[in-house]
Amino acid sequence: MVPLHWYLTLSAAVFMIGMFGFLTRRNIIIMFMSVELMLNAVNISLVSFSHYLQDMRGHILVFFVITVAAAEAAIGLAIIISLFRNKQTAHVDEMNEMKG
Amino acid sequence: MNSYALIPFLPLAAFVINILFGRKYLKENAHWVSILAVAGSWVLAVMALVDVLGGNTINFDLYTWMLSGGFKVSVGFLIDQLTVVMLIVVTTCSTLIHIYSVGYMHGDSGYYRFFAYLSLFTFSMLMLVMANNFLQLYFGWEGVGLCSYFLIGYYFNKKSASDAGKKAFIVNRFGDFGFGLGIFVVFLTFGTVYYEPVFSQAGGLAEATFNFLGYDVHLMTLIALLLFCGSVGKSAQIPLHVWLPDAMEGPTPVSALIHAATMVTAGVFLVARCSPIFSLSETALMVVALTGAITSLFAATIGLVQNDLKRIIAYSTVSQLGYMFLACGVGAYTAGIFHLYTHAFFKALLFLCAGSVMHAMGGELDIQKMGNLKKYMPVTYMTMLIASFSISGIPGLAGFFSKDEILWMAYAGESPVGKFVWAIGTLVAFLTAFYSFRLIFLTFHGKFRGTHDQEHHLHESPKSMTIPLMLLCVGAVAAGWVGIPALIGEKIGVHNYIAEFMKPVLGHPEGHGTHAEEMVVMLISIAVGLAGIGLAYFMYILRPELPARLAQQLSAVYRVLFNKYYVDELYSFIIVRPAIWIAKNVLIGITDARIIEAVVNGVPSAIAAFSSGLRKIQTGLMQHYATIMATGILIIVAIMLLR
Amino acid sequence: MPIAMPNLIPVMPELVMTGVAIILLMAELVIKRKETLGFLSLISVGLISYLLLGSAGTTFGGMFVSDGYSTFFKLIFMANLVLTVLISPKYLQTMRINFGEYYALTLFATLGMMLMASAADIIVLYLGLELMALSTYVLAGFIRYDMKSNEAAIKYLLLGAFASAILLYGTSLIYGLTGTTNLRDIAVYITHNGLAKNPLLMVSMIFFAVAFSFKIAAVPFHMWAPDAYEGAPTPITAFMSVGPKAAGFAVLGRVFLVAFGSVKTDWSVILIPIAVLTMAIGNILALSQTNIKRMLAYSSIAHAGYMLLGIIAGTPAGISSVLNYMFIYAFMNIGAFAIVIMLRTEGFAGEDISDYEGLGKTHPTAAALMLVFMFSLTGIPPMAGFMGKFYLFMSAINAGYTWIVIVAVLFSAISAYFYLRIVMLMYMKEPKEVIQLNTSPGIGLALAVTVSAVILIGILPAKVLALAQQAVTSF
Amino acid sequence: MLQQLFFGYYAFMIIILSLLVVTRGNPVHSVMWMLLLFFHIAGLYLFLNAEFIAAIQVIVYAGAILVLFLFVVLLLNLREELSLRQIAGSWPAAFFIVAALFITVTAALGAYVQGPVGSYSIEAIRSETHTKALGRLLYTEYLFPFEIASLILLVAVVGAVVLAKRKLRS
Repeated sequence: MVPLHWYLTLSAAVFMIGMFGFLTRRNIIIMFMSVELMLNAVNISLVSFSHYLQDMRGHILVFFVITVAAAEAAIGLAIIISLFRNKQTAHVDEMNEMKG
Repeated sequence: MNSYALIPFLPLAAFVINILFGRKYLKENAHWVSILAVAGSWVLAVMALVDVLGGNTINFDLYTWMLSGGFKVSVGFLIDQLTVVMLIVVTTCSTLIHIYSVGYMHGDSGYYRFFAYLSLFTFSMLMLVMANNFLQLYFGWEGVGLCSYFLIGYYFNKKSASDAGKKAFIVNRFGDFGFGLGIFVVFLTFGTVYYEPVFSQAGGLAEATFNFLGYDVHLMTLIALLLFCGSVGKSAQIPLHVWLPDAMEGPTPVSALIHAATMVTAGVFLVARCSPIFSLSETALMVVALTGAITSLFAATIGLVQNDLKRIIAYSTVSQLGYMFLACGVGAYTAGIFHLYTHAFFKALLFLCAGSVMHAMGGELDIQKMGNLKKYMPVTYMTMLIASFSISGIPGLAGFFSKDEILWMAYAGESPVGKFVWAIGTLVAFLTAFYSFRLIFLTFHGKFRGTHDQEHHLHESPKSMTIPLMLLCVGAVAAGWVGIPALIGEKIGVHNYIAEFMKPVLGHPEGHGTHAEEMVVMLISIAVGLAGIGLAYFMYILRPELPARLAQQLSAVYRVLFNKYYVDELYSFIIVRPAIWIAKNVLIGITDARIIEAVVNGVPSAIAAFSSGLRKIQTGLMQHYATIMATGILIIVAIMLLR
Repeated sequence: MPIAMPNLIPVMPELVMTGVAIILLMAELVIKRKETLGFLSLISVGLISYLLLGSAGTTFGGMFVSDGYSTFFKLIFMANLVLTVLISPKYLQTMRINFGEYYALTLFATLGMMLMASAADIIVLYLGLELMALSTYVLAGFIRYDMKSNEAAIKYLLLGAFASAILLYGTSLIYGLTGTTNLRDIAVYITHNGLAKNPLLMVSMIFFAVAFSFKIAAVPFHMWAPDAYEGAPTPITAFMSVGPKAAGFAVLGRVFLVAFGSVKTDWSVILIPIAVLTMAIGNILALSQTNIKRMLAYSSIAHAGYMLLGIIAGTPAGISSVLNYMFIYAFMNIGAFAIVIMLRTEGFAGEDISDYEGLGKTHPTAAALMLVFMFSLTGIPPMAGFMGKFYLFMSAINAGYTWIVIVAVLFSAISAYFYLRIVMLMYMKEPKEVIQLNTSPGIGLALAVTVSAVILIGILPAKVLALAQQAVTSF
Repeated sequence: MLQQLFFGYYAFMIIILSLLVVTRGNPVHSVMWMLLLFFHIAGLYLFLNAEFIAAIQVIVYAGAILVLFLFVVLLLNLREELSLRQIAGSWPAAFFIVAALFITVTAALGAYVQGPVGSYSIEAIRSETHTKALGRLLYTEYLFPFEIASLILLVAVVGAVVLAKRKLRS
């Protein structure tokens, strides 16, 4: 039997790697993928909690998280496309017209 | 909701309507809205009077503005005997003066604005007298002050008018500071600002003291004196009297309504309203009595030699207000309020007559340039004459009864300074009669001394002006009949109604004197009144050259009086000029030392510099935003877990 | 297996909202005048508000609760929606983005807020939050040809997704600890099993605090707000500055006082520095702004700081004063934005603070209205903003947080500087150029509503406060 | 032991793949590594008796979302993209923050106390099959969130169309 802690630590590690990507990557699409990574980390912990608590709520929540992630990706990528049309880049550095 | 709540709000509605629609739509008809509203308030005030006469006092909260813990601020009305008297005075004078203004302000470019302010003033004054708590009183107090400020400076293109407005505003700040502090101390002491609990608990704290810098301060004396500061400012008592004569720069109806009949009496009203507090402090009462007595003498002597028609009446007002304080100070609050009530009629009448004269003379105010006006303006003459008889205390007229009541209560009351202030009061009665008739004789009798043009132009004022004069004249004659002293009343079968009426709120101390003494006091007051009139007749009708000679012989005294004891100059010397000097030299000196700059400009600019620096954190880059969020999370997690 | 029909009365307002939004989406295809859609949504708001008043109850197995608290917030959302719809059409025409989906999306966003306010289960809370957020992302990026609008949308979206991930991580931890996602069950489990001191519970709670702080734009999780507010279409800025913030407070209040009620001492330790920082950064940075939308963005950050005081107090008086303040804030803030919108004309942004110079001379009415809103935002009596602040601060003092209130008063004094600067520019400066106002009956109506609300609530605050106090008794 | 070995493999691969996703310079490579990562996560779900979740992980995440990402990545000018610096210069600071967070959170994980055990034991799920159990719950107990999720998808469709498709200037 694999202890729950292993899963939780794995989840935390993936979450933090995702966060690291979000903090450091300069390409919007990769930043987006980093967020997806964080969501996947949450899903891992939810599914493992569900398994160990013998409960279905975690699975239900994961189902919704994936749905929302899909919706978020659709909108996010649509925004990136319209951004790309105005300014031929997906680079965050170019996106500081507003600051201060 | 109680319909009496409409009393102040009708004028407020008139104000709102006039200010919103006056300029474009109402224009020449602006007065209708205001007059109807004020008349409506008058009707309701009479209904309230009937109600109170029937033995009801009404105390209700209209709505609570805020309530937090023990601190409650609400609009609430207390309608008792004192309030009702004030209501009648305010609404009656206000209505008549509104009507008078129709004629007086006719053709003025800011017609609607004038009526709007007048209505706003009426609203504030009614809020002031109807309040059932100190905060609302303060609201009304500042409200009337603000309206007064607007209306004094009504002819804002005229420098003297806007200066006078500013002066009134600044001088009143001194008084209101004390007043505000007083309300604060009331709140600290009683935990509430409502009259009812404050006054009922005041008795229990009669001996309370608190230690301030090593001195034991008597709490009630402190509160009373702080509140009295407000009175001194608003009612133009020494040393804050300087603004009232200057306030005459405003339109005459304003002088009549605000600076004679109503607003300036708010100070007296305040003392009467807080009589449960004042009565607990002998010191405070003595201060009130002496301030009143000295002011009345001081102002009356100045009035003797002034030549400006409205200023004479203004000094007369200051003097009469002093009388009222004198009454309150000897514990005769009823007499003070009674005098307030009769004074409102004859003084408003005097001002309106003055306005009528100005109207005829084309704005001329110097009585040395008038004369023989009785021929041209009989109504004005007759009414002003009656008003002057009334203020001089001629038996049977309103002023006689109230003045006599005050003098008798001063003489026979328990106040340690009673006899002294009685003597001053009697002297002032003589002076009052003298300068009042000096005014009448110089204005209406003798030969006309103005220009030919003016003489040609002389005419009686229109009906809308003379009718209020006549109505007020009725008041100046008959208003006193509700307070006929027992001495006379017993013989003709009437009571001193007003004293009985007011007894539940103000009490009615009995004089400690015999009937004979009372008779003597009364006769003396009649005698000095007649003497004053006689002297004026002698000096200005029989021997018109005498005043100039006297002025020459007593030139030192004359100059002091003519220059109003140099108080304005004194203030200019000890307050205004040093203030300007300090502003000019010291402040600039410190600015050079960059202290003020550091404090005044430095703090905002330091914050601004800090702000500009801080702005750099907001780089516009998402990773930085996320990094700061993550740092925030880390710090919070670390704090919470390592705690 | 028999399936019992759930009680639909409590969700009736939400159902109607959904229906209307879908009808709008379809009607968009046939209706050429897009303002008609706005008008339709206004009518629906009337119906929904009516339904709201009779919607009390719990349904869907305790996942959705309609109580006084949620109803009060939903009324704020309705006011927010109505005012936004009123100020939008002219702006959309001016900016040539007059698409019908705009109205449907504002409705969906509002629906998300309503679900958040009513959520008694973290799953519903999360989905409501995402519904609101996704609709708002699209609305923020609605001016597709404008780089600033794109930038606002992408920043809001990415940082919002980041915050959602944190929220979900917190959710997964609390689920693992308590085996449930129902807020009340969580509270019960925590108290019965002595979890109050568990470090993992702390971490979970912190993650919730962070995610909600993001939604209400509290420092240091506020960074998205100025950029998103500046770039978004102005009516949406107004919408975002009230709706999502109110919804954020709704869930913050419910989650922290219901689910984490037993660890109040711990979360107030977290929220106090956040509140102080929020007031400080919001007010100080607003000082040096030159763009009015950005200034109002920082101002809205600062106001979130004030409102946090009520949550920190945690007493019924504190929560009700938050509700009260949010209600007042909705009117005064949208009112100010309505003026900003009026200055926008084709080819003239009117977003620079210096554009307000001399407005008192050229457009006295607009200037007077702006003055009222600025006074109210500063908290000068008798405007409503004063009453709101007064009750907030009093509740915090009564709960024993006097020193934070002193800090709050200090920062609110600083705030006077930048609010009154606008007033000063309007009245003390000469107009540089003649500015045309882009008015419409809708904006006029919105301004009339907001200004009368600001003044009336200032003079007669008791009604709203009583409603707010009544609203918190249910929880 | 076998289980632990399996877990070891998956955990190792997931972490390595995650690191590859966030550190690769070429966005196309990142997407490809992520695809592989998602398959591994799906494998982990199977391991945890969540077949349906594993299936949608592959179908929705890998099949739909990632492909969408790939489309967009390919829209970009890759050559120019590759010439730019991909990782912010401040990455050590970010690394420190994230590492510190990881340490604190894992330290807190040590305090985990098992929550209450529910009725969906492994056997119960096996007898009903995971898909059926989840479906039944979604359409009964969780009908309400399920409907909200449908609205979210609707908003996503409408939003994507508004932002990306419509012609400018109506």
